[in-house]
Amino acid sequence: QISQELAIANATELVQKITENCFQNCVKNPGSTIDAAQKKCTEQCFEKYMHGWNLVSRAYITRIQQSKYDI
Amino acid sequence: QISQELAIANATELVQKITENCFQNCVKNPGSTIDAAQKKCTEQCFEKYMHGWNLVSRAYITRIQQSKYDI
Amino acid sequence: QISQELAIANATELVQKITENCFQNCVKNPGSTIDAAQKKCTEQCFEKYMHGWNLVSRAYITRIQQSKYDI
Amino acid sequence: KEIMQWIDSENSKAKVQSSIHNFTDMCWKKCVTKDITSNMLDTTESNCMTNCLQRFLDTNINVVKLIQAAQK
Amino acid sequence: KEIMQWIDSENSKAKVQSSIHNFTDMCWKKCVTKDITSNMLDTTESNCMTNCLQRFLDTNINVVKLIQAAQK
Amino acid sequence: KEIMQWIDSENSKAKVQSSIHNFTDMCWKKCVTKDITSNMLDTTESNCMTNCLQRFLDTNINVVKLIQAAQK
Repeated sequence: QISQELAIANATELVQKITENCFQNCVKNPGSTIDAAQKKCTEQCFEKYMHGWNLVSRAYITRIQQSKYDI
Repeated sequence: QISQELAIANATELVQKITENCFQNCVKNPGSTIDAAQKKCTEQCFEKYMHGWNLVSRAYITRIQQSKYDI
Repeated sequence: QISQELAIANATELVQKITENCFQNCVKNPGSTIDAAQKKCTEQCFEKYMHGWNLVSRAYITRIQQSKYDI
Repeated sequence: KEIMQWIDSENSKAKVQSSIHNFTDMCWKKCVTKDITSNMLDTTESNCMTNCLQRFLDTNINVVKLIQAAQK
Repeated sequence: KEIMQWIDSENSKAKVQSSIHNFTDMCWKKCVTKDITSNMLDTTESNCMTNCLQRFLDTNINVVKLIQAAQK
Repeated sequence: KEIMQWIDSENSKAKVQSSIHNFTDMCWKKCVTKDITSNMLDTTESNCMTNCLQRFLDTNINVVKLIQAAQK
């Protein structure tokens, strides 16, 4: 059950970070709706952020395993 | 008693956010005292922030109630 | 034992803040290694930050003791 | 059982309050960028605060949908 | 009872330490904006750090007074 | 005893996950500064993300060494 809570916490944190960063990147002047360009930007930003998160995850885990380095 | 703690936590958090933001807005170059202009700015900033906090509170609570949307 | 945990928490927090700030101050464009200039900058930044932390600690503790002011 | 419901409701009140503080802080930094010379938000600032909150919540909903689609 | 006092005192030590970390971080970002070329704060930076802390605490006191006045 | 090990391992998994979120967030802010026009990181951004993480960890190790040396 803890593992499941961990997975949920992880997804929640990811949603929060993506929302915060992509809102800053894509909705610089918030208007009365999300327009088509902002929506497209958010979708691209979402995939791009996931890409970055995967890069960082793999590199960090590799580094921990190689060096038993623990931050 | 929890409700009371909640109210205190809420006031404490509000004081902290207002202090941080109004310090950044009003005391750009901290000197050996708070001068009259900085004090006036802080008072205006305080009311202005409360105004913004009220706007956000009402809009967020309305939206939660309309859509049962839970962030 | 709590006091010891407090000391460890304090050192951990200090390492984290120094790492974050000195990384931003000294490694503006991260490359494939930390070069000599970035290493020297980090060492200077470390001592400088400790200096600032000492200044703030002493001033804050003096102020608490004088005024029984508790943030 | 009643006490558990009451605790749940207190917890969700605390979460809502905490979200309101974070949203206000974020939208303040986005919308109040001029020197402060009045104790009220002007029309531009006040529209910006409301739109900032609403579009942030829209973005949050979009991101949740995108992550759910990605997990399938 | 003594153990409770001791726990209280440990808790308030932890709070003071945590505040010191946050104040140092905030004032560092405000005061150390040039490239780092020395292992000491220069006079301008060091005055700025101290004034930043003191004026932040002054602002905090002012805000507490304003919120207390507003609640009446 | 086994349950304690399992809890420890869950806790360290949570710490690693939380660090990954913070590193990604920090490096994103450092490396993705242009307007977003593609769903992939370009080569510059992607190298920047990896180097940002690695040099941050290097800096962390250096700072730990410096604080250990200072405590002697």
